[in-house]
Amino acid sequence: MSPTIFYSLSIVLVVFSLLVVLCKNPLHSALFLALAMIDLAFIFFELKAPFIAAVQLMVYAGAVMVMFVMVLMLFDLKEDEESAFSGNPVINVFKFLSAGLLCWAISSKLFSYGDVAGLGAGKEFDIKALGTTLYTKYIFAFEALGLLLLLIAVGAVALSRTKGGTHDS
Amino acid sequence: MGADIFEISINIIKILVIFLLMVQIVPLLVWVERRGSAFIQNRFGPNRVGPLGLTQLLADAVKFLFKEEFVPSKGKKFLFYAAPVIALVPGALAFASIPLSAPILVDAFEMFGKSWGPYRFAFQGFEMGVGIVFVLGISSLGAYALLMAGWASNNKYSMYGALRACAQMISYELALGLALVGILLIYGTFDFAEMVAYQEGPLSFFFMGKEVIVPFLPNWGIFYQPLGAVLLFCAMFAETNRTPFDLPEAEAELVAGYHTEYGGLKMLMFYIGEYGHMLVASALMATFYFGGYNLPFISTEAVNAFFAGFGFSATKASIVTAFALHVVLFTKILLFLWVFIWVRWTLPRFRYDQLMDLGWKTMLPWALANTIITAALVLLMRTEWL
Amino acid sequence: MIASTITLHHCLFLSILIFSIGAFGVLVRKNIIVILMGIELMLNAVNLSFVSFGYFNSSLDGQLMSFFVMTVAAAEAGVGLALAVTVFKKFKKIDIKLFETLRD
Amino acid sequence: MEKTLLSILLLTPVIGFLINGIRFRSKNIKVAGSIGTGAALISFICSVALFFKVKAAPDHMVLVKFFDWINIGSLNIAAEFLVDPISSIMILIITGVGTLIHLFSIGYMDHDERPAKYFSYLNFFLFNMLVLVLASSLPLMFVGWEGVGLCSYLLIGFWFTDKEKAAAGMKAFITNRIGDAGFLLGMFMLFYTFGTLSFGELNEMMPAIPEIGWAGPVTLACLFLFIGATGKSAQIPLYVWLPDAMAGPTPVSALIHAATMVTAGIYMIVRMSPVFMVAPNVMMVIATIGGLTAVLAAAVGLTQWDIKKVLAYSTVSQLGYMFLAVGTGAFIPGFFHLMTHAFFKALMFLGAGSIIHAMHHEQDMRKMGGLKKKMPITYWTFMFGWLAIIGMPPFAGFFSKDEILWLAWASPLGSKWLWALGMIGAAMTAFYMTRLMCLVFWGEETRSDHKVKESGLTMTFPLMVLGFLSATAGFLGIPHVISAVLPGHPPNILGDWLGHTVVHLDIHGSAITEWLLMGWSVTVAGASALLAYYCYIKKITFVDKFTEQFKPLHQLVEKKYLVDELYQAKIITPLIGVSKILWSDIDVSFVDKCTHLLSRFAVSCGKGFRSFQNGNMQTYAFYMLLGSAVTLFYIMTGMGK
Repeated sequence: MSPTIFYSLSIVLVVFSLLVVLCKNPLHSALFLALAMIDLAFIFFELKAPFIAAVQLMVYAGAVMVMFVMVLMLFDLKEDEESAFSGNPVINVFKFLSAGLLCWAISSKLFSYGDVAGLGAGKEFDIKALGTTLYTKYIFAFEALGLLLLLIAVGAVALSRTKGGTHDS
Repeated sequence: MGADIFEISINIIKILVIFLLMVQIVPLLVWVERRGSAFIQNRFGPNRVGPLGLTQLLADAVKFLFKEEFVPSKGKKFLFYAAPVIALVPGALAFASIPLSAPILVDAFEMFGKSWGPYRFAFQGFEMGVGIVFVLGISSLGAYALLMAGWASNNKYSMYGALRACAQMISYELALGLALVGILLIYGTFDFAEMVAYQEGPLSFFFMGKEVIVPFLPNWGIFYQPLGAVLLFCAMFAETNRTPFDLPEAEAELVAGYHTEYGGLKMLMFYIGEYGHMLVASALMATFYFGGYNLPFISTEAVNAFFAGFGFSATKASIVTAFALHVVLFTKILLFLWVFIWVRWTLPRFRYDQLMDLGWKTMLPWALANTIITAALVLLMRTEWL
Repeated sequence: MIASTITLHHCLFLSILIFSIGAFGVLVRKNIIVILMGIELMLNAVNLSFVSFGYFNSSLDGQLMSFFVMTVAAAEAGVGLALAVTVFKKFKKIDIKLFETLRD
Repeated sequence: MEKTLLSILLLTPVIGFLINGIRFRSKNIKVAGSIGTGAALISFICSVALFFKVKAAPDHMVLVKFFDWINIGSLNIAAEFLVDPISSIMILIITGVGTLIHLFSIGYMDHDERPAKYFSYLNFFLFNMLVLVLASSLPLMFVGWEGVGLCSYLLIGFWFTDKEKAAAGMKAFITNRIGDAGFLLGMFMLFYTFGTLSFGELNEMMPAIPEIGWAGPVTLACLFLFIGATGKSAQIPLYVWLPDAMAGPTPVSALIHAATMVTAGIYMIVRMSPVFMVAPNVMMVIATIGGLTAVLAAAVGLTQWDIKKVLAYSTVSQLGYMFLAVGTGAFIPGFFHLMTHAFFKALMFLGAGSIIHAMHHEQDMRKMGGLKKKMPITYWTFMFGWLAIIGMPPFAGFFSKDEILWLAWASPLGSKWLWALGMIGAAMTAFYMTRLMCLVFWGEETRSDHKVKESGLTMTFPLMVLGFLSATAGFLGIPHVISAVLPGHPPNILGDWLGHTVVHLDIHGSAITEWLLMGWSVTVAGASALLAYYCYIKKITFVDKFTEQFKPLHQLVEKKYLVDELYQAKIITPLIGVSKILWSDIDVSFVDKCTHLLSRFAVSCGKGFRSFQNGNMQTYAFYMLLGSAVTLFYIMTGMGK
C-alpha cells in the first residue's frame, strides 16, 4: 500500500470521525459517519480485503447508516441542536482526557515494537478461501451469529411495534 | 491498475467513456419511453421536432438548462445541491464494474521510440474479484441521495417520498441479494467475467456426476434459475423505484415524492440516476441470466477466430470482437430496458402495505426457498453418487 | 512517524485514534443515536485493526473476525435504534438521561 | 451391518419416546399406540436379525463400539454393546414381549387421559432395558439399570393424582436406590481389585480358585452386587416395593414387574457367572435368600384377595426360584426359568389386565367368579399360564422348574434343604394359583349385574401368542434325562446355546433320582392344586375354619409379615428423627447464622457503593473507559515490571 494513499485516506477518516462526534446536528453526524465508513471501505480495499470492503459498503454504509438517517429524519428533532453535549464542561474535559489517555497508552509504545512485515504481508486471498474458512473453522460462530440475528430481528420488532400492529390487511 | 502512462491513460478514457455511455443513453431512453408510452396508449407522442420526434430530446435538454434555480427557504442548501449529484454516483460506479464486452488484448508494439508491452484491457471501468458484492454495496448507497433530497427540501411530501423510497430499497435489497445467491452458487464466483464465461456454449451441466448436454438451449443462467431470475427482476423494479413500485413518487399521494422541490438540471440528474439504475439492473439481468456479452452458443474465441479470418491482426481482431460483443450486450440491455418501460405503462401501482407485504412475505420466502433448493441441487449436481 | 512504507503500527495507530474519538463521542454526546454512532465508530476502528492484523500476518482470520464484528454491529444497531424509538415514543425526546428512568 | 442393526434396535424406542413425548398432550390412543408399538416392533425385528447374526458369528459374539464414553486415567469405558447368547435371548424377550404388551396397552389404556405419555414411557423403558442387557461393562449396565428404575417409578406413579399410587412409585424408587448403592459399591470394589469393569475382561481375570471366607474382595463385591440385585429383583429384604408397584397400569406390571426389569438382577448374575463362581459363600447366600423368598412370598400369595397382589407375590416367589437356581450354580436353568417365567407371568398379568379391564377396574377376586364362559379366550390362555406355573408337563414351567429343583438337589453348591424350600414353594404356588383360577374363573358368578365381555383383539392377540409360548417354550430346554427317552433325542437347545458363555456345572446324579424327583414334584403340585380346588369350589367353609384355627399365623402372613411396619419403625422413623435434629440444631441455628452474618456484611458494603450507581449510562461508560485506559497505560508503559 502506498503511503500517499494511506495517509490521505487516514486523514480524511480522522476528520470525518471528529466531525461525527463534534457536529451539533445529529443528521450531519450520521452523514459524516457514512462518509467515514465509505472511506474505511477504501482502506479495507487497499488492505487487500475487497470482500470486507464491499460488505462494509453494503452493511454499514448501505444498511446500518441508512437506518440511522431514517430514524433521525423520522424523529425530526429541533431543540437538540443547542445542547448536543451532556453534562457540565469540566467533566467533559475529564472525559476527553481519559479518551486521550487511552489513545496515548496504546500508541506511546506502539512504534517501539518490532515490525511484523516479515511474515509475508499483503498476501491476497481469494473469496473461496474466505468462504471455506468461514464454513469450516468458524462454522460455530457463524451459526451462533445467525441465531443472534434472528433473536435481534424478533426483539427489535417486539420493542418498537405499536400495540395492535401497524396496519390491518 | 496499469503501471505505465499508456495503460493509465487508456483506463481514464475507459472510465470516462463508460460514464458518458450511461449518461448518453438517457435521452434515448426518454425518447423510447415517451414514444413507447404513446404507442401503448394509442397516442402519437412527441412527433413534431425532427424525424420521429427524435430531436425533442434536445429541446427538452435546453428547457431543463434554462429553468429557474430554486432552493426552498429553510431548506438545507448544501444537502439540497449535493443530493442530485450523489444520485448519479451509485449507478455510474455500479455500471462501471460490469464487463461490457470481452477484454481487448493488445500485442506488444512500438510507439514514440519505446516498446510497449502486451496489454489486456478489460471492457469495464474496473475489474473487481468481488464484482457483484461491490455492485450491491454501491447501489445500496443510492438511498442517501433520496434521503438527503427529501430532508433538505424541508417539505413533508418530499420527506415521505424519501422515507418510502428508502424503506423500499432496504426491504427489497434483501430479496434481491437472496435471489442472487442461487445463481452465485451455480457459478461459484462473484466475478462477472467468469460468470459470462460460464454461460458459453449449449446448456450442459453435471447431474449426479454425469454430464448432461441439451444441445438446443444456450448455457444461460435463466435455465438454471428461472425463479431467481423472476425474483431478481421484480426486486430490480423496486430498487429503481419504477412502476409498479413507484410509491416514492406517487403523484396522487405525494405530488412528486422526494423531487417535488427539484427542477431543471437537478431534476434531470435524478432522472439520469434513475435510468442509470435501470441500466445497471438490465445489465445485471443480461450478465447473470442471459449470457452477458456472448452470443448464444458461440464462444468469444469463436467470434475472435471469425474476425481473424478476415485477415485482421490479433490486436485488431480482438478490438473488433470486443465491439461486436458490446453490441450484443447492448441489444440485450435494451430489450430489458424496453421491458421496464413496457411494464411501467401496463401495470397499475401497488398500495404501500401491499408493496411491503410482497417484499417481506412473498419474495423473501421464495428467494430463501430458491436458495435452499439450489444448494441441494448443486450438491446433487456436483457429487458423484454412483 | 511519517514513513516510506506503511507498517502494521500505522494502521493500529489509526485504529486506536478512531477508537478514542468514538469513545469520546459515546461519553459526551447527549443524543442516544449519536451515542450509537460513536459505538459504530469504535467497532469500525476494531475492524480496521483486525483487517490490518490479517493483512500484515497473511491470515484470513482477521477478515473473518471483522466480518463477525460487522454482523454483531448490525444487530446492535438494530436493537439500539429500536430502544431509541421506544424512548422517543414515550418522551418525545431522545436524551440519554431518559434511560435513567429505567433505574427504578 | 451389526452396528446399523444395533443402532436401529436401540434408537427406534428412543425415537418413539421422543415423538410421543413431544406430543404428550395428545389423547389419541390409536396414534400414540401405533407409534409406540411400531417402535417396539421394529426393535423386535432387529433383535431377530441380530440373533441370527450372533448365531452365524464364529464365536457367537458381536461387540459393537459406538464411542468412548469415559476416559479418565486407567478408567476406560466405551459405549460398547455386546450381543452374545445371553443378551441375544434377553433382547428377544424384551422386544418380543414388549411389543405384545405395547399392543395390549392400546386396548387396556383406551379410556386414559394421557396415552401418548404412557407410550413414551414404555418406549423409554424398552430403550433402557436394552441398554441394560446389551451393555458390555458394568457402568453402562448401570445406566440402563437406573434408567429402568426411573421408568418403573414413572409408570408405577402413572396415575399420580392418586396419592397412594404416587407413594408406591416413590417407594419403588427409594427401595431401588438402596440396592443401587450396593450395586455401585460392588462396582467400585471390582474396579479397585481388577482395574476394569468390562464383563469380558472381568470374567477372564477371575482366579481359578474360589475364595474362602467372607472378606475376600470378590466375595465382598459379589455380596454388594447381590444387594443391588435384591433391590431390582425384589428379594428379601428389599422386595417390599414390588407388591406396591401393582398400583401402576396392569400392562406395566406385566412388562416391567414380571417379564423384564425385575429379572435384571438374575441377568446380571448370569452375565457375571464366572465372577460369582469365585465366591461360593455369596452363592450360598443367594441360594438361601432365593429359597426363603420363594417360600415366604408364596405364603403371602396364599392369603391375598387382590388379583394383582397375588400375581405380584407370585412373581417375587418365582424370582426367588431363579435366585435359588443361580445360587446353586445352575445359571442356565435359572436363565431358562427367567425366560419361561417372562412368558407365562406376562401372560397371566395381561390376562389379569384383560379381566380388570372387563370388570371396570375391579381387582378383588371375591367379586369375580365364573368368568370362564364370559371371557373364553382369556380363560383358556390363562389356563395355559396356570398349567405352566404350577409345573404341569409338558408346559414351559415344568421343564424349567424341575431343572432348578434337580440342580438344587444335585449341585455341589446345593443341598437338600434348598430343594425342600423349592418343593414347599412349588406346592404353595400350585395352591394359590389354583385358588386364583377357582375364584376368578370357576367359582360361582357373583356379579351378574355387570356386563362382562371378552376384550378386543388388540388385547386377546397378545394373550394368544403368550399362551402359545407358555405352552411350548419349555421344549427349548428339555433336560437330558427326558430327551434320552424321547424319540429322536431332542437337544437342549437353550442349554447348548447359552453354554457358549455361561458357566455350567457338571452334575453327577443318577437319572433315576432325577426321574423320581420330577415325579415327586409333579405329584406334590398336582395334589396341592387339587386341594385348592377342593377348598375353594367344593367346600368353601373349610378355608374359613382353617384360618380361624391358625388365626395369628394367618394374620401375620396376610399382613405380609408386618415387614413394612417394621421398616417404618426401625429404619424410617429414626432416620427422620436424625434428620430433624440436623435440620433444626445444626442447619438453622448454626450454618444459617453464619451465612446471615456474611450477607449483612455484603449489604452494608452495597450501601456504601450504591452512590456510584447513579443510573447514568455515560458515567458507567466513563468508569469503564478510565479503568481500561489506566490498565493499558500500566501495561504498555511497563510500570508493572
